[in-house]
Amino acid sequence: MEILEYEAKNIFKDYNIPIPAGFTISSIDKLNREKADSLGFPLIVKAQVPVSGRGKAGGILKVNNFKELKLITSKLLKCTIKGIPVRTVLIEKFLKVIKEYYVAFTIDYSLRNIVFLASTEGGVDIEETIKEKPYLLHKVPIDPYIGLKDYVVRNIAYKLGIPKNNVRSFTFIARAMFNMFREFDAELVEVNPLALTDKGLYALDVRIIIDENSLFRQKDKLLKYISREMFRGKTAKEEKAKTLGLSYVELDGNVGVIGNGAGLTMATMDLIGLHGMRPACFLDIGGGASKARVKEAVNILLENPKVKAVFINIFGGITRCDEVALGIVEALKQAKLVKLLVVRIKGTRDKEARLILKQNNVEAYEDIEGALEKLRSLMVI
Amino acid sequence: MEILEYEAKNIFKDYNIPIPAGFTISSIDKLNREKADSLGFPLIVKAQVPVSGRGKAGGILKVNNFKELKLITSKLLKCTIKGIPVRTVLIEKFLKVIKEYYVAFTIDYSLRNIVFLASTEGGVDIEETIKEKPYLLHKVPIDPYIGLKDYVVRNIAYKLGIPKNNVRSFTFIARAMFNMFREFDAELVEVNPLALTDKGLYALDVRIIIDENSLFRQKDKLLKYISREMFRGKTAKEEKAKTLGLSYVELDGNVGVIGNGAGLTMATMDLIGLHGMRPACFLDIGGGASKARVKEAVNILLENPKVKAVFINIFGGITRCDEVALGIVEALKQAKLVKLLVVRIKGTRDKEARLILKQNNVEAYEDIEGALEKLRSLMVI
Amino acid sequence: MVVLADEKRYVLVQGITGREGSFHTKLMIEYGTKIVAGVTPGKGGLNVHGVPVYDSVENALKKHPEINSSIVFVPAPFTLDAIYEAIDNGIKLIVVITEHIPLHDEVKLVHYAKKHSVIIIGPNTPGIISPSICKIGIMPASAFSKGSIGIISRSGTLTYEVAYSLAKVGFGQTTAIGIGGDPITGLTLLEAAELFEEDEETKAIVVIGEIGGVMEEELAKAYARGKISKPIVTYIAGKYAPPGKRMGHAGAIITMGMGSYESKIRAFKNAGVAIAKTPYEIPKLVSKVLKNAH
Amino acid sequence: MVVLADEKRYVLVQGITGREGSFHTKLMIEYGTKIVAGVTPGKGGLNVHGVPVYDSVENALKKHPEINSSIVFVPAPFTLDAIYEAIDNGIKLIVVITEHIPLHDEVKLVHYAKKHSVIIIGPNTPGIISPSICKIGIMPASAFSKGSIGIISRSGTLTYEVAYSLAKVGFGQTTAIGIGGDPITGLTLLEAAELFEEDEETKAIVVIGEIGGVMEEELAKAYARGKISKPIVTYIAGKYAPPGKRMGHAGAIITMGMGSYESKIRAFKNAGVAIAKTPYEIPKLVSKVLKNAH
Repeated sequence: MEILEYEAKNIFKDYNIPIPAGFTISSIDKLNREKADSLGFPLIVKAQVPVSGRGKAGGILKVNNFKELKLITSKLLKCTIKGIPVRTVLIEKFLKVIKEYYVAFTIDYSLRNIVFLASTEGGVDIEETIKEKPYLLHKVPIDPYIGLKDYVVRNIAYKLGIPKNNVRSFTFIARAMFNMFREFDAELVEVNPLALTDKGLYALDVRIIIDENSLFRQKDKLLKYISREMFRGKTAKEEKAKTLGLSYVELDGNVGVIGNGAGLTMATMDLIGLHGMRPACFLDIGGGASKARVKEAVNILLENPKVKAVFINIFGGITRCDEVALGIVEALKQAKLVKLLVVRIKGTRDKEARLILKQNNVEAYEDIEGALEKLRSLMVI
Repeated sequence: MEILEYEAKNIFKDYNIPIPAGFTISSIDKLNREKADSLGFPLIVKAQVPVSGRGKAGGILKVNNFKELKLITSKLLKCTIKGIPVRTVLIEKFLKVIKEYYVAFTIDYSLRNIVFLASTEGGVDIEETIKEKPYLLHKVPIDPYIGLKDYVVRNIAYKLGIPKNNVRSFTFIARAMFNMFREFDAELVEVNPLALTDKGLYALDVRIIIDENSLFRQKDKLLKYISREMFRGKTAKEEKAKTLGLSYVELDGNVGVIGNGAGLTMATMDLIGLHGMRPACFLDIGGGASKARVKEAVNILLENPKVKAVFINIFGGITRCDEVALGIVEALKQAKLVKLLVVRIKGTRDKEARLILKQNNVEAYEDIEGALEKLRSLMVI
Repeated sequence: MVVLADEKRYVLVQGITGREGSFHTKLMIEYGTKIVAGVTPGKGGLNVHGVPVYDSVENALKKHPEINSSIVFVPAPFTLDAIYEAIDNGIKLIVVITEHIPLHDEVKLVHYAKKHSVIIIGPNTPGIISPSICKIGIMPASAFSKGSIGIISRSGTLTYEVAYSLAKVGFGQTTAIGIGGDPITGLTLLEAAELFEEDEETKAIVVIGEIGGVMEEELAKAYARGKISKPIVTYIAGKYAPPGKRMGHAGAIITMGMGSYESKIRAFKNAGVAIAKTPYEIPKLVSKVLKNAH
Repeated sequence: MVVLADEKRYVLVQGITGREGSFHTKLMIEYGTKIVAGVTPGKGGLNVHGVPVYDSVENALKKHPEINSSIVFVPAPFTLDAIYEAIDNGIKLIVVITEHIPLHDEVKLVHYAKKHSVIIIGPNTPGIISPSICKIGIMPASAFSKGSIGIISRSGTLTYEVAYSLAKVGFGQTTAIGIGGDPITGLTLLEAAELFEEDEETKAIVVIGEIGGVMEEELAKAYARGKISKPIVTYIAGKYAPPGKRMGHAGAIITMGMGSYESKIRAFKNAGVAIAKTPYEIPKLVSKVLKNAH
C-alpha cells in the first residue's frame, strides 16, 4: 500500500529527517497568500497521487509568485494524473540543489533479505542510469536480526563522496529511514532525491510502501498519518473488490476473467490472450469461496461496461464447484446488463455444478479447450 | 541506578501493564480525603526508598480508614529507612491476592546473556525459597539479537500453572517488561509479586535498575519519569564524589582509603582489614587523575568526621605520582580538620612525588609494608 | 523414492483446533499421513479427529518424540512465533500453509530456518504430496496420482490443474511441491529442483512459475550450468497478467529487468528448457522430453 | 612462546586520533608493537605518530592486509559499532580499552564475537602485554619484564603492582592479560587460563580476581577437574570491600550465593589453588608453587 508523498513526509518529519518546509491544500479556496509568502518564492507545487512518473506527467511544477501558484494549484486540483484524480497538492519551498543522491531500504526477493540501496545519481532518471552504469549502485544486505550498523552507512557515505561535514547527517538519515522501514513494516522507504543543499541534506521526494499483510499491527500507527480510507483500489470497483477480499485488477480488454487462485487466473488470462482476445480484468475469488462471494465477484464484472464476455475458469479443490455454480446463477438473476458468459468448471462436485449451470442456461464445460472454443465463437459474432 | 517504585510504576503504566490504582504524596498537607476515598479502603502505604527489605523494615503498611492513612503517612514521611529519608509515599488500592508469582528480566553475568526469570513463589521470601527449592526457578536465556519469543513466555506460564484465561495477560506483561528492559537499557526489571487477583494479573511491586553507562542515550527518556537529580549517591558525600567522577562508598570503619583503580583500592582495604583496622570508605580516583581531582578526593575524606586516618595507596602507570602528590598537598593546605595521613606511592615519577610530600611533612613510602607499619603505629596511639 | 513427503514423516499440526487446521487434519489422516499430534496454545488436552492436542511443541515432543515434521495453520500474526517454536524444538521440515504473513516476518523466518538447517515449505503453500504415500498439505488428493514426474509450483490451483491433466495422459507424480505463492519462500524453485535431481524415481520435472521475483531465472541458470540434468518442462503464468505494483525505483533497480514474463522465458529458452505456452500443453511436452531422454 | 600478544601481531588502532588513542599509539610503537594503521571516521588521510589514519577498517585493510588485531579507544557510545566493523572485516583479536560501555552492548558484543570466533579482550581492560615482544594496551611498560609467569587479571593497577612485585624477586611474565574490569568480558578468566595452559613457556599462572561475578568459581572448578594443570596462585580483591549494588532479588537468585569473597576463596581452596591474602604475598607463593612443581 503506497501512501501519498505528504503523508510519508509527515512520517519523515517525526523521524527528524530534514524535509523542505511546506503545506498541503485540497481546495483552491483554502490557498493562503501569507502562508505561501512565509515560505518564500519560488515554490514547488506537487500533485499528490500514488503513481510513478508524476513529474514527467506534469504533476510537479515550479512557481515564482502567488499568481502562478494559484493558477497551477487550481489546474492540478482539477486534473487527473495517470487516471488518478488529484485531490491534494503539496506546496513546498524550493531548495537549490548542489547534488542529488538516491537512498532506499527495501526487500530484495532474490536475496530474501533487507537491502540498503544508495547511489550518487539520484533523480528521476535513476533507473536508466543504474541500468547503464550498475557500478554506481551500492547495495548492502542487512541481517534482519542485527539491523543496520552505523559503520556500514558511513562506508556508503564515503563511497558516495558525501562531503565530510554531511556524513553525520547522512548516517542519521539512513538510520532513521531504516528504523521507519522496520517500525512501519515497509516494503519500501525511498528518498529520491536526497539533496545536498547549502543548508545540508534534505529529503526532497520520498516514498513509503507499507506491507498490507502487516496492517493488523500497523493500522493504529498509520491512522495518525493517513486520513483517508486505507483500503483503496485505484478505481471504485477495485475498491469494492478489495473490501470483499477479492483480488481484482482492471485492464483494457473486453473479456472479463474469473478464476480461483492467482496462478490459475493468470493462466486463464494467458489463454485468452493466446487465442487473440484481450482480458478486461483479473479477478481471483481465492480458495474455498462461498456462494455469496462468487455472486459479488460475478456482479463486479457484469456491471463493468467494458466487459463484453465473462469467462470463468474454476478448478475445485478446497473450492466446491457447486457453490461456485450457485453464486454464478444468483448473480445472473440480478444482472441488469446482459453479457456473454462461458464457464469451465472442474474438480470437487463439478458434475453437480455443471448441472446447475445447464439448468440456468449457462454454457458449462469440463475441458478448457471446449470452453475457449465457445468463447472464441461468441466473440467473433 | 535504581529508580523509585512509583517512578518505575509510571513506566509500567506507559507499557500498559496493570498496576494497582494509587497516587503519591510528599507532604502530609497534600493528603486529600476524596482522593483516598475514591480508591476505597483498605489502602496500602509504601515508603519510596530505593532499598531492599523495605517491607520488613516497616516501610509498607495497610490502613483501613482515613485516620490511619493520615497517621501512617505522616509517620513515614518523617522517618528514615535503612539510612534513607522517606521523601515520598505511594498510596495504593489494596488488592486481594489469590496467588503471587515472581517475574524478572536481568543479565546473568555467568551466561553473559539476558535471562528471563520466573517462579511460582513470588513475595518477599523468594530468595530463601529458591535457595531451598531451586527447581521452582525458571531461567531462560534470551538471544540479544532475536529477543523474547512469545512461545517461550507461554511455556513458562504453563509451567507456573498460570490459569488458562490469564496466560494471554501473562504473555503481554512479560513482553512489555522485556521491551522496557531493552528500551531503557535496564540491568533489572523485576515484578515481585506479580499477583493473581480476581480482576486478573497485577504488578504489585516492581523494581527497575538502569545501567548508568547507558545514560548518554537514556537520560532524555528517563527525565520524563524521574523528577529528581539522577546522579545521586545515598549520602551527600557520595553524591558529591559521583559528580566529580570518583567512585566512593562509605563504610563503618575509621581508616579512609584512597587508591587508583578499583582493584588496587580494594586490595588496600583488604590490607587495612588484615592488619586489624577497619576501612571508613572506598575511594577510587581512577586512571590518570589530575591534581584537582586528587585534591577533591582527599578533601572528601578529610571532611568526613568518621575518618581518623587517611591511607593513600598509588601505583602510578597512566597516573602520574607527582600530580597525585601535588593534589594531596593542596588538599591539606585547605583542610579544616587534622587527620593522620600515610601515603604509599610508587610508579611513574614516584621519586618526585615522595620529595614533594616529604617537603610538606607527609609520610610517603615506596613499599606498602612500611606504609602499613606506620599506619598501624599511628592508629594504636 | 520420493522427496520430502515420504513414509517416515511423523507430522505435528500447529494450529490444529482452527477451522482449516482441523478440517485438513482429517483429510491428511484419511490420505494416510502420520499425523501424531497437534498444538494450539491453551487447548492442550483436547482431541481433534483422534489426534491429541498439546499447549506447546515441547509438550507434544515429550509424548511423541518421533515428530520430525510440522504443518502450520496458525494465523499470520502468530506464524513467525509458531515457526520459532518448531525450529527451537528440533523440527527440520515445516510446511507453512498460512497466507498473508508480513514480509518482514518472512525475511526473519527464512533467515532463522537457514541458520538452523530447517526446510520451510511456503508460506502460502498448498503443501507437499507424494501420491499414495504422504500428504502434508491442503491439496485435493484426487488430482494427484503416483508416477515419475516431480512438480514444483508457485501456484496452488494451477498445480492441481496440471497434476490432473498429467493424469489424463497417464503421468503421475513422485512428489508435488508447492513452494508457496509469496515473493519470499523458504524453499526456492532451484532448491526444490535439486531435491528432484537427486531422487532416482523422478524422471522429469514440471516447473510452474509466475511473473515476479527471480527464482525462475535462477533455476534456468542452474539448468544451463548442468546443475540440474533431468528434463524440465515449465510454464510461466502471467504473460497477459496486469503489471504488479511498482516498488518505487528500488524494484526496478534491484531486479534489473528480471522478473518479467519475457525475462523468465528468455532465461529458460537460453537454458534449453521445454516451455509450455499454457498449463494444458504441459502433458504433451512431458511426453516429448521423456521420449528424447531415452 | 607467549600467548595472544606475539611478534606476529599487526595492529590497527580504532579511535587513533583521540587523546588516549594517540598517546598510547606512541607508547605502543615505542615498545615495539607493530602498529600499522589507525581508523577514525572522518579523519582519513591524517597521520598519528607516523601511523596512517583511515576513515574505515575496510580502507585500512585494503592498504594493510596484514592487520590481524585491533585495539579500540573509541568512546563508549560508538564502541559496539567499532567492534562490528572490526569483526565484519575479519579481525580476530580485539582489545577493547574503552570503559563505561552499556551492559546491553556488552551482551551483544560477546554474542557477536563468539559467533564469529573472535577473541575480545576487555572491555575496560588495560590490554595485553608480552614483555619485550608486544604490547597491545595501555599498561606502564616498566612494571613488566620477560619471564615464565602468566598473569590474568580483572584489575588494571593491581596487575602493574603484581608484575612489579614479581620482578623484584626475579619473576617475569610470558604474557599479562587484563581481561577487563566489567561484569561481562569477552575473554573469561578460565579461557585466559586455558591459553596459558597450552603455552609451553608459561610455568605458573597468577590470577588476580575480584568479588562479583562467578568467573573465579568457574576457573576453580576447571582446575579441580584437571582442565588446568599448571600451578595457579590467586589473589581475590574485595574481602573488606563494600557490598556491591543489590540487583533486586534477581541477583541473589541467579548467583545462588556465588560471587562473594567467601565463595571464591572456598572454590579455590577446594580446588587446591594457592591463595594469597594480599597482592604482595603473590611472589612468595609463586616461588613456592614452582618449587613444588619440580
